[in-house]
Amino acid sequence: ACGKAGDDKKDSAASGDTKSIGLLLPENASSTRYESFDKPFIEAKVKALCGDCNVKYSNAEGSASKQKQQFDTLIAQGVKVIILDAFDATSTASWVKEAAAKGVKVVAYDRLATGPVSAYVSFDNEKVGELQGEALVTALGAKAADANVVMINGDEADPNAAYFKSGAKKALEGKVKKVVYEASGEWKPTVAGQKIGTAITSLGKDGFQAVYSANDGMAAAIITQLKAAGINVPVGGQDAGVDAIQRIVAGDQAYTIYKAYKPLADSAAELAVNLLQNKDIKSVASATVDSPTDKGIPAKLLSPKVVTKANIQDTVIADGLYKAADICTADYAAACTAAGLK
Amino acid sequence: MTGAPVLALRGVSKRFGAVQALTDVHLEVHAGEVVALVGDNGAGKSTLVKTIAGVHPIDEGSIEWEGREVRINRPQDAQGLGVATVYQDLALCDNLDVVGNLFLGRELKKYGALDEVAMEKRAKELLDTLSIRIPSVRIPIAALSGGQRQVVAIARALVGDPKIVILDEPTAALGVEQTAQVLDLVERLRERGLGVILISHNMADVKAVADTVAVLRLGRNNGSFPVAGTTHEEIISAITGATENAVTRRQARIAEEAK
Amino acid sequence: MTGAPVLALRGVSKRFGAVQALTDVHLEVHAGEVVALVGDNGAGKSTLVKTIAGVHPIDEGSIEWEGREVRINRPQDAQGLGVATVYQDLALCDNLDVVGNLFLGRELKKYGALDEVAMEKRAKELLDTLSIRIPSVRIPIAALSGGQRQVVAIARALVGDPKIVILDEPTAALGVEQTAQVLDLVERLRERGLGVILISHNMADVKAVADTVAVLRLGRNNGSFPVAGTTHEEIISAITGATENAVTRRQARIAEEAK
Amino acid sequence: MSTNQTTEAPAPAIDPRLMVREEGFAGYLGEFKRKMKTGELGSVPVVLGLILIAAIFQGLTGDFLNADNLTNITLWIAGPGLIAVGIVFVLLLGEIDLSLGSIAGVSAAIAGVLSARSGVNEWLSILIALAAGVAMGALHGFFFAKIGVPAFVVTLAGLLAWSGLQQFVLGDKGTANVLNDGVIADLDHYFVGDGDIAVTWIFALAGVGLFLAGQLLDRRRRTAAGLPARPVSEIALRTGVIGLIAVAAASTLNQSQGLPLPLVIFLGIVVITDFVLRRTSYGRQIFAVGGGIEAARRAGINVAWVRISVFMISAGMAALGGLFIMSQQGSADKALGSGNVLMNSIAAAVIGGTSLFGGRGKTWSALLGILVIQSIITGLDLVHVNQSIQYMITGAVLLAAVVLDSVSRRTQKSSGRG
Amino acid sequence: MSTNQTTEAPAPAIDPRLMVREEGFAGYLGEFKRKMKTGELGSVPVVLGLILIAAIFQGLTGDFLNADNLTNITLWIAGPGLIAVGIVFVLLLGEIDLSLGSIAGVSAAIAGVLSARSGVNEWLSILIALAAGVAMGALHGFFFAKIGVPAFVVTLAGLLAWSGLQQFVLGDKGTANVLNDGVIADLDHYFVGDGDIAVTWIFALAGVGLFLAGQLLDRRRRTAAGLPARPVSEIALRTGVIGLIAVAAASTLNQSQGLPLPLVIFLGIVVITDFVLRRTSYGRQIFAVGGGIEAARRAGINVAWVRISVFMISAGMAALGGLFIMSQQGSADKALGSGNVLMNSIAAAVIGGTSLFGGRGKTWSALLGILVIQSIITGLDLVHVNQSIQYMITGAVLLAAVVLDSVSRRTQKSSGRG
Ligand SMILES: Nc1ncnc2c1ncn2[C@@H]1O[C@H](COP(=O)(O)OP(=O)(O)OP(=O)(O)O)[C@@H](O)[C@H]1O
Ligand SMILES: Nc1ncnc2c1ncn2[C@@H]1O[C@H](COP(=O)(O)OP(=O)(O)OP(=O)(O)O)[C@@H](O)[C@H]1O
Ligand SMILES: O[C@@H]1[C@@H](O)[C@H](O)OC[C@H]1O
Ligand SMILES: [Mg+2]
Ligand SMILES: [Mg+2]
Repeated sequence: ACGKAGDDKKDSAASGDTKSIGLLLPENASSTRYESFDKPFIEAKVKALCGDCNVKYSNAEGSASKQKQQFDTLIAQGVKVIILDAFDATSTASWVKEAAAKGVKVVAYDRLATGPVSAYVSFDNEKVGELQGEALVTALGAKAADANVVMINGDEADPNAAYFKSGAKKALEGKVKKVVYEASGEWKPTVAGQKIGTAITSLGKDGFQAVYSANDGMAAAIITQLKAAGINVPVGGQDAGVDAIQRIVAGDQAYTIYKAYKPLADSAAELAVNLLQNKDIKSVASATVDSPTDKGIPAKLLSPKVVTKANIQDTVIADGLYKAADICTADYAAACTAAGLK
Repeated sequence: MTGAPVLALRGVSKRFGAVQALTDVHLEVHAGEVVALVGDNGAGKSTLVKTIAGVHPIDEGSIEWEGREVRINRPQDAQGLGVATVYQDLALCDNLDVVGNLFLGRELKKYGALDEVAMEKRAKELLDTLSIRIPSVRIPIAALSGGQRQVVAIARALVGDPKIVILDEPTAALGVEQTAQVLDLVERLRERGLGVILISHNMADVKAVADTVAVLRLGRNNGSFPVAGTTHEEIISAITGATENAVTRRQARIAEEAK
Repeated sequence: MTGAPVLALRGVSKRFGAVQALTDVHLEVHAGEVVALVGDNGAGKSTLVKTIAGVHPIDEGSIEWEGREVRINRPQDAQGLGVATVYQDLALCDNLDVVGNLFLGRELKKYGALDEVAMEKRAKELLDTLSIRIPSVRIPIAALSGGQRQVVAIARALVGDPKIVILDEPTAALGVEQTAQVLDLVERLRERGLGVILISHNMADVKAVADTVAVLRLGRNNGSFPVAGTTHEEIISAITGATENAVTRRQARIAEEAK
Repeated sequence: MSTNQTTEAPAPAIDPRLMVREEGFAGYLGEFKRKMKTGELGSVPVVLGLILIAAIFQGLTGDFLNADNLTNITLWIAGPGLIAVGIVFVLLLGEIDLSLGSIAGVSAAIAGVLSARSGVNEWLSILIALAAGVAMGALHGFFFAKIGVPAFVVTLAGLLAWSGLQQFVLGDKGTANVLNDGVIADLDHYFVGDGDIAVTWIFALAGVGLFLAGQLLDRRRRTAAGLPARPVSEIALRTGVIGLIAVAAASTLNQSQGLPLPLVIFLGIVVITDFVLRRTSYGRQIFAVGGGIEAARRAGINVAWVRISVFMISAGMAALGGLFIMSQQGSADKALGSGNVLMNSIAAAVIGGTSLFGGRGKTWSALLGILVIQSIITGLDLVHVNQSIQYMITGAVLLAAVVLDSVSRRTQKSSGRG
Repeated sequence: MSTNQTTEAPAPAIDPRLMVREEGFAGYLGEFKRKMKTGELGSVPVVLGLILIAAIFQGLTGDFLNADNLTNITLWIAGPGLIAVGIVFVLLLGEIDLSLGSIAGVSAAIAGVLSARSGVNEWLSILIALAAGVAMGALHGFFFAKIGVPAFVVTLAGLLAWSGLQQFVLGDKGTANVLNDGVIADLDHYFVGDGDIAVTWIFALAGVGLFLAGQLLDRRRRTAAGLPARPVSEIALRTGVIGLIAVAAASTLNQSQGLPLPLVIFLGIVVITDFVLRRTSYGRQIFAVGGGIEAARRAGINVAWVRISVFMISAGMAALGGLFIMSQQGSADKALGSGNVLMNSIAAAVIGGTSLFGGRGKTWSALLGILVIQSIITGLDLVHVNQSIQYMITGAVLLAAVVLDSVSRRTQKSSGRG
């Protein structure tokens, strides 16, 4: 043999970029959170911590294969720290290992990526489901024990959907009478709307007393269909989209789950900058978690919150997620005044 | 022929990729004149017709219409001038029925909507004059026999009000009776003062109805003759480019064998 | 003719939707015999050819091959028996070049791969015997003139080793020279002991090469004549179904005018 | 060889080979049987398929034929059905438009953002959304017809670009709610005459009456012109069948909430577009271009304009369809129009009998096809099995629905001419 | 009217209207110029487009032409590129196969579940996965060719059913990981000769040598048979261009990790399928069926078998492509093969120059087209702009890449015959 490939590689920019942080988010169609909150918050915090650092962002659009390409592209660009919200957390073991071999550090974000990640920041997705279930029980109040519930779950192709479902079931078990109808809304509002329409057909208008919707987008369609059929039962979602807050203000939707994106994003940015500058991370990620492949990963775990009409002011508005004006458009002005939002 | 020609081609050339299909071709057609355009297979007759009809714009040369130079870039241009063309490949829409094809682009209407009844009636009349029998004028073109399709294409050219009618081998697929009808038709067109360009490989038909014969050979003019006073043989040797050819050889051999 | 016919149709009928295209048709072809199949436009000639070639299976009746009854449901069946057909609509693949079309389904090979050089050489030879000039045998069929296409279709029928050759209006688009070559070809085929079915509207050609003339009229047999001893007029009146028709009328009128 | 020859009288006016149908009802039946054998049944197999699907799901769940469910189905077909109408136009040209889902999404996004966030008048918002859709279609048409880029690629580029635009328009906030009780909300929720049962009956009977009048008028004109015309018995039979369907539909709808606005609009558009395609020069031109571009061009048709306008129509229909989907789901979001929306609409057009290869089809096929598809989807939802199993069954049923049609068309396969 | 007539000598053997190219290099240049004008440039516009894309992204980011990035691109094109090769076969028939993404997904799911969860030997798992893919293709082919259901509908049903099957096979656990250092892992990660730079050079030079030998041999046979042959100068030029590309590619790859296995396999399959299509009877039959089904049928071709086999090939390629995608992402998940995978592959085939209407194309277009698409995707990933803007840019660049080709083809538009 006359030599190994890459032997004569010059020390180009590609072999070390100390000013860039990679950010990989999983999708952008089924939820508005990623590009509305996660990305801008992280960018802002990185800027604040390190003035001449920049964030190189890509979105995988729901494809593990695309995300792997974006991951490798960042490495080819010389990025040394990557914040990774894995589309499919179970498939990342080999990616992270390869990256580690090249001296690239990975912060697992939101979903716990497998492989030797340097740190993890997240909400507990099972916990999200539990909160959803509990909030639904609360919304039902005294009627809970006799209530039949319809569940419109997320897409079976999304691993998170299974956590939400099992968490919610855990919370509903024993507190409500029965889950009488269960279907996948595929994270698509139109599909969810039609599922609820057929649920009404097969159960009858009085056949159920509450609807669990795995997220807000689907809840919008479900509520539309219920209204058209003249049914008024509690419906809840997750993501705290502005449209969902509006529906909560108007009394159409019972609750949503607010994952406090800002603290989440801030912690991730801090971890990434510290890793980049070879500073300590234990101060930020004081807990530890185990993934299927690795043990004792430094972690920071945040709790999601339930948002109802009662605490809109104290959560999403207080956190600066929305201004009251965003929520109180002409169509909702009256309801806003009634709810006391400002 | 007196007066300016209705149509005149001056030095027309046309190339397809690496093939020079027409080189410096001249042609004149007067009102009330039947010009037969003859030539061997691949001589460029259909290509010439298509340049006049606007299917292929010419590369070089010019086209004059009633003495004025015109540009014919699209079929609409030719139709606007008053050129009606029956193509060798017929160019009918297989999915439309006979009536639909006959009136395509010139539909009869009533209150803005298609007047199917009037069109169907007129279609039957047109086809009757060409003595063709078609099972139904509501049958799609794809279901017709070769000759039936050809007659539909010819009838199409009569639906407007053209000044020049171009017929590219109109009787190729026709039976004896239908051929006779088409020759009659050509004569009627001449009597109405129209110019006619008739392409045919059948010398008997050419001699029967044409006034002038223009010969193309390998994409170039190879003579133009008044029909009266020119023999079969003269025309054929202009077409084949030789007095000794397969036709004469065949005739000689048959004469030989008959002995 | 002596001996059993190579091909015999017995009481064949064929229907398309609401159109009864063939009714109870009989036809026999012997080895070394040229049968001319004539009839008006839409008489059912091409339909009959297609039933023999396996394009449309027959609805009723039977087909006999060398005395045995056979079923012809697909073109492969007919080809397997030894029927080569030149269709009126040519049926060439527009996207393939001349060589590709000539050898389609019967490619020449070398070590399992196509032998393009051998095919190209053979293609040139075949086309030369039919005295057609084509700019290049590597040009796609879509770029050929009407006559050039027709010659390619005829040449196709000669690749292979058929017992019966069917030619549906083979000379319709051909020039005088090429027509003569095709008639020569038909005679050569007869000499080699093949049966030939020739469809034509040209009575002169029919009389020149056919042994027998079979007439179809409106989808039914309307007579079968030995060529020798039958006049033009007799055949034409069998075709048109009347002694008084457009052809005779036209002739009469021209005679009248000539006076 | 024998020499026998028949000399006949001069040609009769009607071709003797054309099998003329017997007069009266018996003839009608005979013709039907023949068509059944040779596979010229038109929409009959699809309708049979639809009946079969309904019967199966009714048997499995007992809920399928319930008036509320059927009303739901009529509500849900409007959006994808309108997109399918647009698809029919494009398919008639022998082309495809992959961008229609995205255009539906952009249109909804524009209408939603303008009306709900910027406070623009709702009618004006709708108008702007539709105009934007038509403009996108014009752009596709331009690149296709004038520059010569294959429609597949142009509209694939559109699919991507417009879905980017959709996200851009919706912006950070992501989703725009439909205004409460506004025009867009009504698209899905309003019942004509506020559910008055008389309105439904008037619509149904007027429709049947108009059909009958049209048929009789046509018959009179044809007879007057000496052309063969439909026998009265056949007209009676056809009117009877249509009348039956109309009465059944009306009484079912009235058992639920009355006559849904989306159904009226969708049916109205199908009727109008059907008229345009079959009874105007423009429609004839579309068929001609789809049947053979070169023949159409030589006939002097402005092929480029026909193509551009068809892409404008398809995009306009998609934009309108997007508004119906938006109304149905109560919001315009980033996912609206993505996923299976486009495929379902194309499948609807094809199942209904429109050819993918141009020149054959009608807008009624959009209605029939989308009914088949929505019935499968809704039926499976009623059965509510696992999502993965549902996918498999949907695939199988879709195939089965078309197999019936394909088998009946088999014998009819054309085999070239000559 | 004048009477002038030329009598010529008997017909010469070569048609005088065919413009014969001048001998030597000058003639080659002249021919090139003429082709440039009349738009017969073949792949040249696409290659130019590719160069343009590379130049733009290199200018924007400075990283595009970096050896690691180019190596990455060669790794990533294998999966969708193989699917695109299958698409080319289907497009040659003038048909479409919508199921290929799902088939890639099922194949990966089967291989993953068998090898990682059930402990089946990895080679056997791969074999079973591929066989399953081919079987699904055979099923599609059967319904299309024998029952007569339009391919669009059959494969749409397949798209749904097989993606249901994929989810079903993966089950509740959802994702199956690729075995560490196994065969499937190697599909993406192995570098031939473990990154020995000599191996890359040997491959590159052997390829160029074989090309040159083939050209010279062909020339000899043609000259011997008295047929026109390519001049030596032209052969030299072509070999030179190909040699240049090969050398550039080899040295770039060696700057990174050497010769990637996926590139070798993908190129190998393109070469083999190209041979099958252009140099075997079977390939000729595919073109014939795609160019005119009736003419093919009358030529005695077994049309049904050609159709079925083509759907088997496309499904087999997709199954193989699925394994490459699986290797690349490190797992088989429920979303593998969904989303844009199919559209990208179809677009690749079309951008590369394969016609959507049948009878025109080659498998090299899959390679060229997927290079264009992956370059756009990777380039935009390097630029890191907003998602919605990325969509719009992708659409625009896709369109631009094809506009170049379409404009150059414009003058060449055929206009019927006769
Ligand atoms: N679209 C085209 N592309 C390339 N070459 C063409 C095209 N159309 C015609 N040609 C060539 O131009 C020449 C003239 O063809 P044309 O059809 O005009 O002949 P023609 O005189 O009508 O012959 P025929 O009597 O056989 O119909 C032929 O050699 C043909 O191959
Ligand atoms: N596929 C088809 N569908 C319906 N009718 C058809 C079909 N093919 C042929 N016909 C009808 O059958 C009759 C016979 O047609 P055919 O093509 O056999 O006539 P032909 O004798 O070859 O006439 P020509 O001399 O004009 O070629 C015609 O009336 C034609 O309309
Ligand atoms: O926030 C949710 C996300 O976690 C899930 O994966 O996709 C749907 C979203 O609503
Ligand atoms: Mg011609
Ligand atoms: Mg015929």
